[in-house]
Amino acid sequence: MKKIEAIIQPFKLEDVKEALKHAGVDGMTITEVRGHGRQKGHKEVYRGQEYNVDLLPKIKVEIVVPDGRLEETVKTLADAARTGKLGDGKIFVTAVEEAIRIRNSDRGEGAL
Amino acid sequence: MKKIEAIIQPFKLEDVKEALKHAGVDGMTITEVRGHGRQKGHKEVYRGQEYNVDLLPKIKVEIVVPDGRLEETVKTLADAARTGKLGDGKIFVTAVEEAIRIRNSDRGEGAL
Amino acid sequence: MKKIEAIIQPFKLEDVKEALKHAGVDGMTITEVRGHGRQKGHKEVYRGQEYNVDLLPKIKVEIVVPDGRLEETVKTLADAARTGKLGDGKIFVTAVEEAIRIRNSDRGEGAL
Amino acid sequence: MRLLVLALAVCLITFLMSAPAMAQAAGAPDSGAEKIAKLESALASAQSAGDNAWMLVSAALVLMMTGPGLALFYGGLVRTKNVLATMMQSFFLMALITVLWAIAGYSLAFSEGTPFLGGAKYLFLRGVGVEPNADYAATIPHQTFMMFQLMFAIITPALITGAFAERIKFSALVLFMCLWVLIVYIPLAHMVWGKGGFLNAYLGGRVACFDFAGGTVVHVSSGVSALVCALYLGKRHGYAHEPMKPHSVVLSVIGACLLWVGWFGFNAGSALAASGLATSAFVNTHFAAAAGALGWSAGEWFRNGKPSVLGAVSGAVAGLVAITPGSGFVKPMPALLIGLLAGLVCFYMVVVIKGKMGYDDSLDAFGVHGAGGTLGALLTGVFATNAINNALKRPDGHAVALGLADGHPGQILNQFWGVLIAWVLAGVGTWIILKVVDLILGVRVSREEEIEGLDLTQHGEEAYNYEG
Amino acid sequence: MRLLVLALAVCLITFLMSAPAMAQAAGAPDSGAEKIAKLESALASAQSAGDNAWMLVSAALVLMMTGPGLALFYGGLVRTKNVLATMMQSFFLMALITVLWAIAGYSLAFSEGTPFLGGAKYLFLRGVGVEPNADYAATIPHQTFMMFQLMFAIITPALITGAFAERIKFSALVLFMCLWVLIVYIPLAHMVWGKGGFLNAYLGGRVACFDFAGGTVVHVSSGVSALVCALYLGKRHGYAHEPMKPHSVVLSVIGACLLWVGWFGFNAGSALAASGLATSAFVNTHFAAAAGALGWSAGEWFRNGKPSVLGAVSGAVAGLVAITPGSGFVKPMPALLIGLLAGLVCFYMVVVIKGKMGYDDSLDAFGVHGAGGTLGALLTGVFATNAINNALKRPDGHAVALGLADGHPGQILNQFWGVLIAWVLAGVGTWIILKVVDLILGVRVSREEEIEGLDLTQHGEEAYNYEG
Amino acid sequence: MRLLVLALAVCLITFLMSAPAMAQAAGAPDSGAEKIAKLESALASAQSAGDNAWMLVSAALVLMMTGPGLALFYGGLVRTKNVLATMMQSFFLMALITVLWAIAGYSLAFSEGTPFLGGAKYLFLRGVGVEPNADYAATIPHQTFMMFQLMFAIITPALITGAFAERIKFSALVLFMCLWVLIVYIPLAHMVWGKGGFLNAYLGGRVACFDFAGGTVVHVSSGVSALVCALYLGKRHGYAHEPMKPHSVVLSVIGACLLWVGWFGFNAGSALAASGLATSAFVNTHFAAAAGALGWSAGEWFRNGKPSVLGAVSGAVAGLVAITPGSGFVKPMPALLIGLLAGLVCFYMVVVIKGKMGYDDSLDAFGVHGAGGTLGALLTGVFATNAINNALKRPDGHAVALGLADGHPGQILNQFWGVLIAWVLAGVGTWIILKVVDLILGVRVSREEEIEGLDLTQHGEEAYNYEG
Ligand SMILES: Nc1ncnc2c1ncn2[C@@H]1O[C@H](COP(=O)(O)OP(=O)(O)O)[C@@H](O)[C@H]1O
Ligand SMILES: Nc1ncnc2c1ncn2[C@@H]1O[C@H](COP(=O)(O)OP(=O)(O)O)[C@@H](O)[C@H]1O
Ligand SMILES: Nc1ncnc2c1ncn2[C@@H]1O[C@H](COP(=O)(O)OP(=O)(O)O)[C@@H](O)[C@H]1O
Repeated sequence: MKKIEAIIQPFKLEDVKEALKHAGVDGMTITEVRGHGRQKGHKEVYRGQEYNVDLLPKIKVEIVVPDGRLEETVKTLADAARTGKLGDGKIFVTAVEEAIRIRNSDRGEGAL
Repeated sequence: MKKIEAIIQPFKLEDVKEALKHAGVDGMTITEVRGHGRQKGHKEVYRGQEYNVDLLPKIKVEIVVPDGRLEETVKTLADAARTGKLGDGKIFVTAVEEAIRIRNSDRGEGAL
Repeated sequence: MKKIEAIIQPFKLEDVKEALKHAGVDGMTITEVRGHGRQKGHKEVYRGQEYNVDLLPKIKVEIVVPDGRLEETVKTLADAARTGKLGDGKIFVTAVEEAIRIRNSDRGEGAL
Repeated sequence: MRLLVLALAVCLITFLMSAPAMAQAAGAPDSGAEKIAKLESALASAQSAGDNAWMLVSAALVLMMTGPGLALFYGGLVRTKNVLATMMQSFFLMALITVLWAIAGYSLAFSEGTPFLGGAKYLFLRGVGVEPNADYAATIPHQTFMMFQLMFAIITPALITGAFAERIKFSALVLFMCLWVLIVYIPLAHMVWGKGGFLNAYLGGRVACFDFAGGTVVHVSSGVSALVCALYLGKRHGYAHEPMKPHSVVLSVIGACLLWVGWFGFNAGSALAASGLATSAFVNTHFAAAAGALGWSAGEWFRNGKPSVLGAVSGAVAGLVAITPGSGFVKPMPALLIGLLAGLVCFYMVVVIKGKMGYDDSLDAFGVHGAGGTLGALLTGVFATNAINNALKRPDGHAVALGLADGHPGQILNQFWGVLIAWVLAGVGTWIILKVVDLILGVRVSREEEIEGLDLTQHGEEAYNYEG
Repeated sequence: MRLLVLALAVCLITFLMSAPAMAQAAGAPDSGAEKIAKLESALASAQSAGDNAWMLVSAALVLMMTGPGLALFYGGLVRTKNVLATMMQSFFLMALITVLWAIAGYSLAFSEGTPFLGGAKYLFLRGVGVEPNADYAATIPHQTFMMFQLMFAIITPALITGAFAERIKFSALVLFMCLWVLIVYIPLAHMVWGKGGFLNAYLGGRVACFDFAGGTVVHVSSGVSALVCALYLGKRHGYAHEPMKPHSVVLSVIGACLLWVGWFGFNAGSALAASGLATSAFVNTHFAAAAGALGWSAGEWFRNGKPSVLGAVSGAVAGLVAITPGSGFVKPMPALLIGLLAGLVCFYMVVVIKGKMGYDDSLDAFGVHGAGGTLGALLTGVFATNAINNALKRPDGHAVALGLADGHPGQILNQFWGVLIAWVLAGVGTWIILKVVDLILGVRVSREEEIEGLDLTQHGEEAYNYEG
Repeated sequence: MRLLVLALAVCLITFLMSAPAMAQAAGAPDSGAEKIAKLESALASAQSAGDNAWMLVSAALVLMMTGPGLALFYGGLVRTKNVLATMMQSFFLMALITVLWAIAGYSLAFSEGTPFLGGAKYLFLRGVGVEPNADYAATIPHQTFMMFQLMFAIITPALITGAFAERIKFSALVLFMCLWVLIVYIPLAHMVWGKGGFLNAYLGGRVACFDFAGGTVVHVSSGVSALVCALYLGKRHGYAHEPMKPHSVVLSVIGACLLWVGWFGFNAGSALAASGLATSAFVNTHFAAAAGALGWSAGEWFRNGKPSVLGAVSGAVAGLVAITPGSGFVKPMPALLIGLLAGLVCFYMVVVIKGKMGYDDSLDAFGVHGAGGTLGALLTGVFATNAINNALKRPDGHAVALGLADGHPGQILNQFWGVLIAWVLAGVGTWIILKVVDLILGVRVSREEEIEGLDLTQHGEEAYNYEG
């Protein structure tokens, strides 16, 4: 099994969710994160105190899929999340050794 | 070392924490996440605008353990988090190559 | 590629960010998490109801680097995050199999 | 003949000479009297303007106590998943009780009837117009009085919601509150404040119980009912195991501040005029709130080594509760004392006693309003003095001795009777209503609903959607 | 001769004997008259104190409706990234319109001019001092009246901001609002409330349209303008696709409560005195708000199986809107009815009609204020009665029949004319102003700015920085 | 003899004929005088009702400024970990200063004593009842005056808390504030407002300094003390390195709005009656706030390319501060000007000067209150005019020329003396008190506590527990 970890633009979440649903991917976990990268941040001023905000709000989407569905899922996700502008984000893939469904202790790909 | 990543129901956090403490697991990191899976969401209506909320609040518990303690920890965690209903969550296990304790630069299992 | 996952003290974030910038590490993703470990928590009392808060606010910093930059990055990060006190946090290193830049579908180390 | 002519002439002349005087004299009083009558009526209007200005403001302030005041105070104390439901309980009562009051509530509480319940005279507010009702308040429109009283009838049931927060079914709440206002609040209000009410010291009651602004009617009644509710509903799922920290102490502090400010309308408004008595009540209210905050803080500082913000605001509310019945009867220094005692006693009730008794009065409606109200009602018997409030006259025109401070220790007993009646009526009444509502609708949500939270399950909403 | 002497003596004695009487008579009236004159002036001062106290409070309450009231109500309904910009739209108007009003606005609205626009008499508030202006309010300083009216001129444009929330350019908003107040609000206010205004029932208008506190001037005008704005600006990016849940219903509930409380100043303050009429308006206001909340909640309970908190507070606002024009004209029971109808109608407008029509009136300024205001203005024609408001007299001194309830069905037509004029002026005026502003500055932010949020792009700030 | 009889008869008849006139004349004045006396007393009561209504409301409004107003304004500006501690600093002062005031504060400030400090006459509020104290306010209960002044004594020290937010020990704060009120505030209040005070223009002061509502007493004193505190305590750990963004600008906007609304009580209440002067102060207050918001926003728009919400509300507060001393002395157009200048000057102080000087006045208590108060006090000398406030009479009954606007440039010097005394007293007094408190308790928390936050370390609570 593989874990797909995508950092995307928050306003793309709805599109990504829909695309994944269409592609038959149901399980996912999302986290609100902030990211730093090539995309430049913005300036905020509070009573003369300037802050260069370079940690921008992003959404992290985590999906664990059977090896066989990896490529398709990555592609679906990336296509849906793409705007073509700096800051669109990254996808990282890591290996998952085991998955357990808490409800009934199912293990492996069947647990997804 | 292995990383145990469990997505659980928020109201089960207290039970999980206690069970892990009993099992001698001390270190853990938790994150508020939202999850999508088999558990169906709910409808919210704001001034006639309907939203089908299918990202439900979950807690992600991350624990890095020495290989030898993996099974026991997973079992303890799963047992404590189980209600038997849809939405109980998943546990994913991945390999951790190195651990460093920032305080004193200890490395490896000793750093946990 | 490796993923460096550091759990640090929130008030050290600024120092860590600066140190990493100096070291030429640009991309990173941070998450607000709460951690449990050796550092003892504190007591809160609300109308006589006592709570022992043992999940303390931490910041998780995630950085994916080419293998070659792993050690340097870990060191930089750890040095900047260190106060020498309990609760300074941990760094975990895992293997990343693939990285994709959503914007242009670049893959591998070039996508970082 | 000449003499006669002469005499007549003299008379005539003299008469004519004095005629202007007479004319003036005859005219002046007439037009003066008219003018004075006009002045008198203009004066009534001017007096009414001042008093009505204050009473309209007071009514607005008391409404502000419920919403947003209490809605925030309670809303901040619950968990995120229940904040809207908790605020709704206050807000919906603002609407619900208003309609009830317009239709029948005011009449049953304030028209003449038996010593225990009013009559039907004012149903649908017939006859409740802008002419003052001299029995209650001679200088303000009757409707102003009706409206001011309505605001009390709104906040009292809203206070109870603190006891069953985080676990009551909304439909059950609606039914419960309708019945509670009719069966507990209105009879009590009639007894204490209604003309001919059993406990009304001023308008022909049998037992002269002093309750200036609602120690028994508002606080004892709601506090005791809250205790019964907490016992009947049982503890929240996970109580004392899972953390149930206030989701936003900030909201509670805002709410408490608004309660403090609004309470000036509550207590000083109960003078029903912008008079010196209103000022007295205003001062006492403020002093007791301040001392209550210090009292609770001192308790915490001593017990925990640090005073909490939630403690300070809770103490202020406790002080406000306790001064309510005596606010128009006691002097400023006793008001400080009453507040201080209330802060300490309610702190002890909430922190020590509740823990020992083990009931789950989620937001401490009993510990603060029940205990504080009872304490305040009794202390009113101690400190009430005709140096502050001399409205009650003996047949010879002298002011009646009020409390122990005036050398009338018997008043404490009177106060005790008032408190006892309120305890019994609230306790028994609430229990019966809960039973009935439970049979019809069920009072408590299911375990699943409780875990998911009342906001979603009862109202289909979430309070915060920050990520949007 | 003796006789003559005698006669004179008699006269003299008699005169002397009556002299004291005369002296007294002559003296008494004089000093009495003086005293009475003094009393009369003191009375005017006392009357003014009461009325001015109420009116200053009312002015403060109406300001509180805009900030923090409306700022919170609207601010809670938008997404996190736009909350500050939304609050700013209300807050900035508090500043902007004030200066406009001081310089020219008040004069153009309230000095005599044509039936459609006032004159230049009061430019820079020349001649607007503390002496009462008897045309408008004989017992309060002219400046108090000017200030009270200013608060209305502030909240009305602020209501519109609900329609273009989350997508308007701030600079465009500033220009738009200046023009809108000058071109739409001030003429309408003059027509309805200004001396000699076309629709002014009391001061020489041609069509006697009753609008006690601003059903047409405030709510129809802002609501209809909001609709035009929503249509002109188009939908928000992602509307009906992305979730646009209110980021904090808690803020909206607080805001709604403050609106409710502040509305007492708005409506009861429109009596311009702390009179019985003020009390009437106060009661009606409260009753309509309560019934409105119940109406909307009933609609939701029926349609969705559960009443929402946002629905309840929206219903209260709808009730408040609808009672505004009639608050000083109708009896309490009709006020309940008007509120109930408003709750139901606005619920239907917002939930059913808006969905069908498909425009994006982000915060339902039209659905609530446009629809509710129109409904209320027409119902005023039905329920207005001289039993509540008898200020309008026939030449023979009898009170004029007001609405259908008084047997004067023609009033409904009058009301219709008022509403129509307001619709047309607001609709056409707003459209033109939008066109002009769009040409000069562009009204809508870019797609990128909209996605990033107005807080950052228009003001360089973020509302919440919890992680700090 | 016949003649005599005749003469007597004539006299008698004539007398009898005029008797009724006499009787009437004799009777009428008597009963008229009585009635007039009654009327006069009733009139005093009516006048008092109106004035007292306004003053009670004003007192409530000023309390609302501190809590929740200032608590929110400041609470929003700090980081999440310090919000409760910051709100507590305001809230606790509401309690603490009240008790201090009741015991000794009021007496030391307002009973007669030396030109620099009052006496012991009113200790424990002996003799402070509901009878008016004609020296200060002839138409309202003495206690109302005492209470109104108390609210000022509460908010003034609360303003200072902005300077040492996020790093002061709570116990040190309590001690510091007790001493500060006794040593700085009370003497200054006595000098400016107390009978026989050194700077009191109305009651026998040597230097006639005009300070209608507290430019020197409240704002200069707190602002300058804030500067000293900021310098003494040093910068927050991480200042100018770590981000210290306001954790919730939303809270600050709510707070600023409540400050604005409450300020009507502060300034217009300082007329101590619901008079035309109150209206003047009300208008000036509102105008200056509006212009201040525009001024600061203009500064930001020019400097940063966009106006911020925090800037707009800060500007409003600056305008309010600056108009405070002159609110009852100047005309509306100068009020606009004063507000505008204050907005610009305080913007410059906070954004440019503070940055250059490098002290860490966390919430800009000095930049806004110190600078704005000084500016306002001096400008009062420029624009004060007896066209607005003619209470000060020459022996010949003519109103005294007040400021430069009345052709009395010397007043600016008088104002300067007032400001100077306030600066010196506040500066030196605060420094000494800080030294003493530091010796006894230590004023600043440890570095660890500062990092963990004051909420946890000083009060054992967290403001938000959303995840609950
Ligand atoms: N090396 C990295 N490790 C972890 N997260 C990264 C890394 N580089 C980028 N990110 C995440 O991806 C987001 C987008 O990256 P950015 O460089 O701004 O745009 P792009 O991916 O289009 O070049 C960042 O905000 C950050 O959250
Ligand atoms: N494939 C997946 N990848 C990542 N997270 C998942 C995946 N499947 C489920 N989850 C997480 O687990 C949670 C529970 O899953 P769900 O299917 O609702 O219940 P169950 O695990 O009992 O079948 C989800 O809300 C989601 O957070
Ligand atoms: N075994 C573990 N698995 C995951 N996270 C851990 C583990 N141990 C510690 N952590 C994280 O590291 C943080 C610091 O750990 P702690 O034991 O308090 O201090 P130290 O690392 O200095 O010994 C914890 O709060 C937790 O977030």
